[in-house]
Amino acid sequence: MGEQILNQLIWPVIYILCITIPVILAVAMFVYWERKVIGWMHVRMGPNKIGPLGLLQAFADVVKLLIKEVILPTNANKFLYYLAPMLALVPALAAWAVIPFNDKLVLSNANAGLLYLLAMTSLGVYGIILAGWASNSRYALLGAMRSAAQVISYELAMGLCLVCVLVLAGSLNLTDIVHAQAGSKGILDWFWLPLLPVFVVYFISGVAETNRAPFDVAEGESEIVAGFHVEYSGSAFAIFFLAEYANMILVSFLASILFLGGWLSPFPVTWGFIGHASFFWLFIKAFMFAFMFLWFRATFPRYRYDQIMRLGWKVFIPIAIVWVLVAGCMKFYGIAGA
Amino acid sequence: MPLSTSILLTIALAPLVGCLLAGFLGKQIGRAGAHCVTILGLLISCGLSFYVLYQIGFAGAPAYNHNLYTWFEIGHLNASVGFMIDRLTAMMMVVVTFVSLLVHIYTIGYMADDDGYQRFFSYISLFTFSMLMLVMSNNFLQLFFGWEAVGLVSYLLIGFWYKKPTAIFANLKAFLVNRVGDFGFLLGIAAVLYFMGTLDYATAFAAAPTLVGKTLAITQGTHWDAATVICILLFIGAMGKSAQVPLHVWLPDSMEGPTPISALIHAATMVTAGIFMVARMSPFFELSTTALSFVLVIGATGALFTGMIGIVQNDIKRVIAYSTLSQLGYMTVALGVSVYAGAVFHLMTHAFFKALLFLGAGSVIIAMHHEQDMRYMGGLRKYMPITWITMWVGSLALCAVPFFSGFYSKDAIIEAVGESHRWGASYAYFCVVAGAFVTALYTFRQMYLTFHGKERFTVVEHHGHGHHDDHGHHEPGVLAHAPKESPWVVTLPLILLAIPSALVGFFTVKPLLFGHWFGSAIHVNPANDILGEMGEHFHGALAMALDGFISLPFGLVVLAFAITTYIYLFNPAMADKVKSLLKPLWTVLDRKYWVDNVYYALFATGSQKLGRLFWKAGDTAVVDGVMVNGSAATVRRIAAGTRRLQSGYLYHYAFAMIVGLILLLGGYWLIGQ
Amino acid sequence: MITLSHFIVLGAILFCIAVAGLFINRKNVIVLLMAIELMLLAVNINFVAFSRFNHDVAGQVFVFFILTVAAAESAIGLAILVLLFRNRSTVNVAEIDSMKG
Amino acid sequence: MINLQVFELVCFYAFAVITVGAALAVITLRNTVHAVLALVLTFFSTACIWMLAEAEFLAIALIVVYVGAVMVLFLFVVMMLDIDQEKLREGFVKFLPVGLIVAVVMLVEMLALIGVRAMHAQAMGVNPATAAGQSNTAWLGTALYTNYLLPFEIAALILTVGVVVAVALTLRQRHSAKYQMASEQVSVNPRDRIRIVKMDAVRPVEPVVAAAPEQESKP
Repeated sequence: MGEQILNQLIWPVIYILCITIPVILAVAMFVYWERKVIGWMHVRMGPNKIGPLGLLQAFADVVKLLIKEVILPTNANKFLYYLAPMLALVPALAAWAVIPFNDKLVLSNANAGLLYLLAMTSLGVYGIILAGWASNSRYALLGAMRSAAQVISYELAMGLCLVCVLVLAGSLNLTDIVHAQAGSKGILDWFWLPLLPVFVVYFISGVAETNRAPFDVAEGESEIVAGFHVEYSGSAFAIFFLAEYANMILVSFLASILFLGGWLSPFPVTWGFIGHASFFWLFIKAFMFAFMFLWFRATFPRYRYDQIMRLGWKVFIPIAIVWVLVAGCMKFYGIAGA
Repeated sequence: MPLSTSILLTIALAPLVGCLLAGFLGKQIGRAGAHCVTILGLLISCGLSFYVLYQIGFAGAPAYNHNLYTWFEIGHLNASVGFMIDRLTAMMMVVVTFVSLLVHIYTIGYMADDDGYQRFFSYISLFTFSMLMLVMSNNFLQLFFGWEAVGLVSYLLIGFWYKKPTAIFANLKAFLVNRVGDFGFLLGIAAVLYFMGTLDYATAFAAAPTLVGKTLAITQGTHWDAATVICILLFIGAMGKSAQVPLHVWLPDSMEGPTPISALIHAATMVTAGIFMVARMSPFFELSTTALSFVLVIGATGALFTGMIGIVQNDIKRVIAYSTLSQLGYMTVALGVSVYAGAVFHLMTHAFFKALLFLGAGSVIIAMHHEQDMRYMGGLRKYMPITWITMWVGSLALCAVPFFSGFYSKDAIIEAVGESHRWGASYAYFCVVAGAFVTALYTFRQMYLTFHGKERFTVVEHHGHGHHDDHGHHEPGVLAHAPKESPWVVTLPLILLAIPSALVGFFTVKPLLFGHWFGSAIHVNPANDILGEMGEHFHGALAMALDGFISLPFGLVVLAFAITTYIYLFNPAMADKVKSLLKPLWTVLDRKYWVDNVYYALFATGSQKLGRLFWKAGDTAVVDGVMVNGSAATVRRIAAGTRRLQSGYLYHYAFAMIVGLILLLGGYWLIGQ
Repeated sequence: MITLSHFIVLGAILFCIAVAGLFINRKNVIVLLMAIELMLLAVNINFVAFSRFNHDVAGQVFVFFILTVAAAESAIGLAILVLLFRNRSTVNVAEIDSMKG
Repeated sequence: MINLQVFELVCFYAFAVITVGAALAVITLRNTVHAVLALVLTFFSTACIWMLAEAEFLAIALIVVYVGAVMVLFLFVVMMLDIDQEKLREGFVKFLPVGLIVAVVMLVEMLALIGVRAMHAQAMGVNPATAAGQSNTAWLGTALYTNYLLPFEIAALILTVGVVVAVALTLRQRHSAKYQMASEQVSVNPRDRIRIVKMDAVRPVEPVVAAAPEQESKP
């Protein structure tokens, strides 16, 4: 009896913690890294006061946020105002449940893992909308509307990109998808090659989906101050922050898994040590994508809102739809895919 | 040499082509174009008709009888279009196309100022085509087609001036009265089909003897002789078309149409279609003496009594119209005594001289600026000599003065009636002899009133000449210009018609009447062959004319001439005296025996009352009240109730659905128990 | 042990709640639409349950189509609602009675 | 020892209670936004119940389609329309008894029809998809793309039409907004905009003075 409780209740909780805590830590370090990178790109130093090389800056920020007062705006809907950050965070973390780090290391090797991911990412929009509405602020509501519309639009393009992947892989299971990219030629076997346009679309959609620059009109500082979370402060704001960065890291991991062969080595297996599959490869790839998020932010000017929507609906979705057909043909004629 | 099909087709279709061109392209080809194409068509048709007559009648070509086109077949019934050309047909074709051609030419002058110029030419060409189809037909169906088509054109042309209410009334009347006749005719054709099983002439005529002894039960338990029924039904059709008593009422009113039409359709050709038809059906009529007696009596009545009306008419065209009725009566009488050849002979001569008279009258009307009342004429002789002379020729022919063509045909008829022993023949003899007197009376009266005596019109010269085409004159007897002779296009046809009116009888009486020229086209029972008997006493046209001078009819004509000359030339006041003296008779004639009134009272008022009954009881009460408004009211009443259910509120509808669902579930549950 | 009845009863309860929702929220079109979605959900639960227990794929296929069509339906319904609000400035069913007989 | 079946039953009851409670909240909550969220919860817990019935694909589809898209639309509409909540609540209490009676009557009837006491003891048994050696998604997908291909395509058509209709209904041209029409700007003809006038460099001397008296002398 006790053993069963251990097996079915305690261990899963431990596993979940084993994923969420590193993710949260990663977010903290990612924030630090972002400020550093942008600083370097701006030819500045970035955070450098707290801890060696400013490494503890992120923790200092967290502490500051946690001890700040959470202000409830006048006439705000209290219940929803507090619910919204949690609704934003929960899907962001829950999505990690199906992310495989290598062959064995996965919390839930679900059959419909990809579907589950889609479902979770689609839930994220609730946090945004409710936050905007519950704040009882015009800026927040406008930001929420923009953001939600943007998220929903790019979710379509993203979903269609995923369809391309699963057409080639023939499975909704993420582990199987990675396995489907294994082969003797290393990097050339991965899906990014046959799905190159879709790969680009997917990653850009991911940037847009997380409301990151250059698609960050939802929180465009110069226009609507800070978007849906303009009224949030303290720990509530921290949670939104956490969710956003967790989502960025999630998108980076997903892009690596879906298009860049996950934990597979870019070199042919025959090349010995560096040809071995390892979750280090996954981390390297994910880090690369995460870096690109920062790079974009430091480089590109912000899109106008109608340009964003036009890009999503009139460029990405048609490309993705066409490539679904192309992928189907490639699969049918045995050019690519398992 | 047998006739070629293409020639016959050309004869029939040339007028049709002219009609279509003038009718549909009238605007494009203009007035001159319209009369050119139609007259060209008629010229071709007429010339070829003469050729056909020559071939058939004199060059010994065999009769032509072929089907050209099968319209449809239902079981054994074969409806086809075909031609049957024998001597009867050939003669009719010549008469039709010749008169029609002259009328076409005449129309150029007569209708010169009319807006419907092209339309008119189109119509008369269409008429010629229809009439040719009628006479050339080799079966009953095509005959009926032609029959109805000429009726249609007649209807259209009587109402040619469709803005004139009287014209519309007249064409409606003609149409309705003809419907009565056509109904009988259609029944007759149906009876032929019923007994013979075919509509083809040749087959039907060949099988005619089988009709003897067959009976038909029109009502339960009665036996009607089949031949009699068929013949009387067919003759009813002829009565309508040929304006026989009592279906004659439409013809005088048809004078509302333009005068060329009166000449062509209502004197020379269409109205004689009935005569032609009966002659063509002679194999049937010969089977039934009853039917022939019927024909005889009807014709004799028309010959005398309609002529009498002519005496009191003042309208120049109406006098001629009643004269036409009377002459048609003569022809019918001839048919009634089995002298078909005589009827057709009179048909031909009548066509010439009556067309001449009508066209002459038209010429007078032009000169009088569309004044038709003879009381405002007189003394026109010096203004229009050609018209005067030709009209006298036509009148003398009409009065059967010896040597003129009318004499030969009419005298033969009178003589034949005298010879006949058929039931009703003595009555008919009285009628035709008295009719000769009456004919002379109204003819001379008309001539005197029109051309002789004092001028009863005054000429007032207007400054402008713009009132020329004004049909409605302002004041009777007042003319804008002095009368003058008509243009050559009018007088030429008069002259061309005057020649046959005067001469054709003299040359053709021998072969047509006594020489069996028609051959097998006309069938006469040997027992009824009066012409044969008369032919034994015939010693040539000259002798016949000389004999005519001492005959009773001619005596009566001379008497009538004397009376009218005295009254109208020397003692004009006498006319009124006679009128007041014979006031009752005058009234009877002036009222046309009240036939129109009786018809109006009987049919028009009766049908009006019937219509009113149907309107009130059937339409207003039942259809409108019960069915239309009633159903609408019922719907409205139900809707008023159910409308309350349509509250427009969504939740009411949802409630209804839910209640229904609950009931359904409950019922299902109960059944399950 | 979960039985078929568990699902069906759940479906029935949901359906009846939706019906009650139709009645007590008779003025708010949005809630009415949501009640209808609830009804569809109840029906879908039954379909899924029967499919699962009768080993027949048709039930789930049917649910799939219902989801599809219902999504289209609510999209159009909401579009109409927006239009209605634009023109009449209300979503109150009690004020929308142009179809009154 | 935890009996798996009991665990499932407990889960079922838990989700069922959440579902029913959320559904009740949908129809009773005063605030429409809350009602929408309650409906989201209903869908969510229903999806979990479907998971228990091992209909994973539909469960996730329900979340993706309804929770992820349709209910967001609802939220959008509710938030954007300026709705007078109070007025819409009129008659709530008045119609509560009617609604309750109708619902209860119906429920009783339905339960009677189903036969609550008999409680069809049909256990879940083997998952048909597993029995066929496939995942639920593959099982459903195979059926959809083979036996139900035509309905599938018709559904696709319906969705397309739905999109078109929704756009067509709500699209409105704002006449107050000002746009740059690039095509018109490019295709403009210079002659429409400027007129080139040729003039003498020097103004000519006008002989008007001499002509004036002559005109006046005319009658």
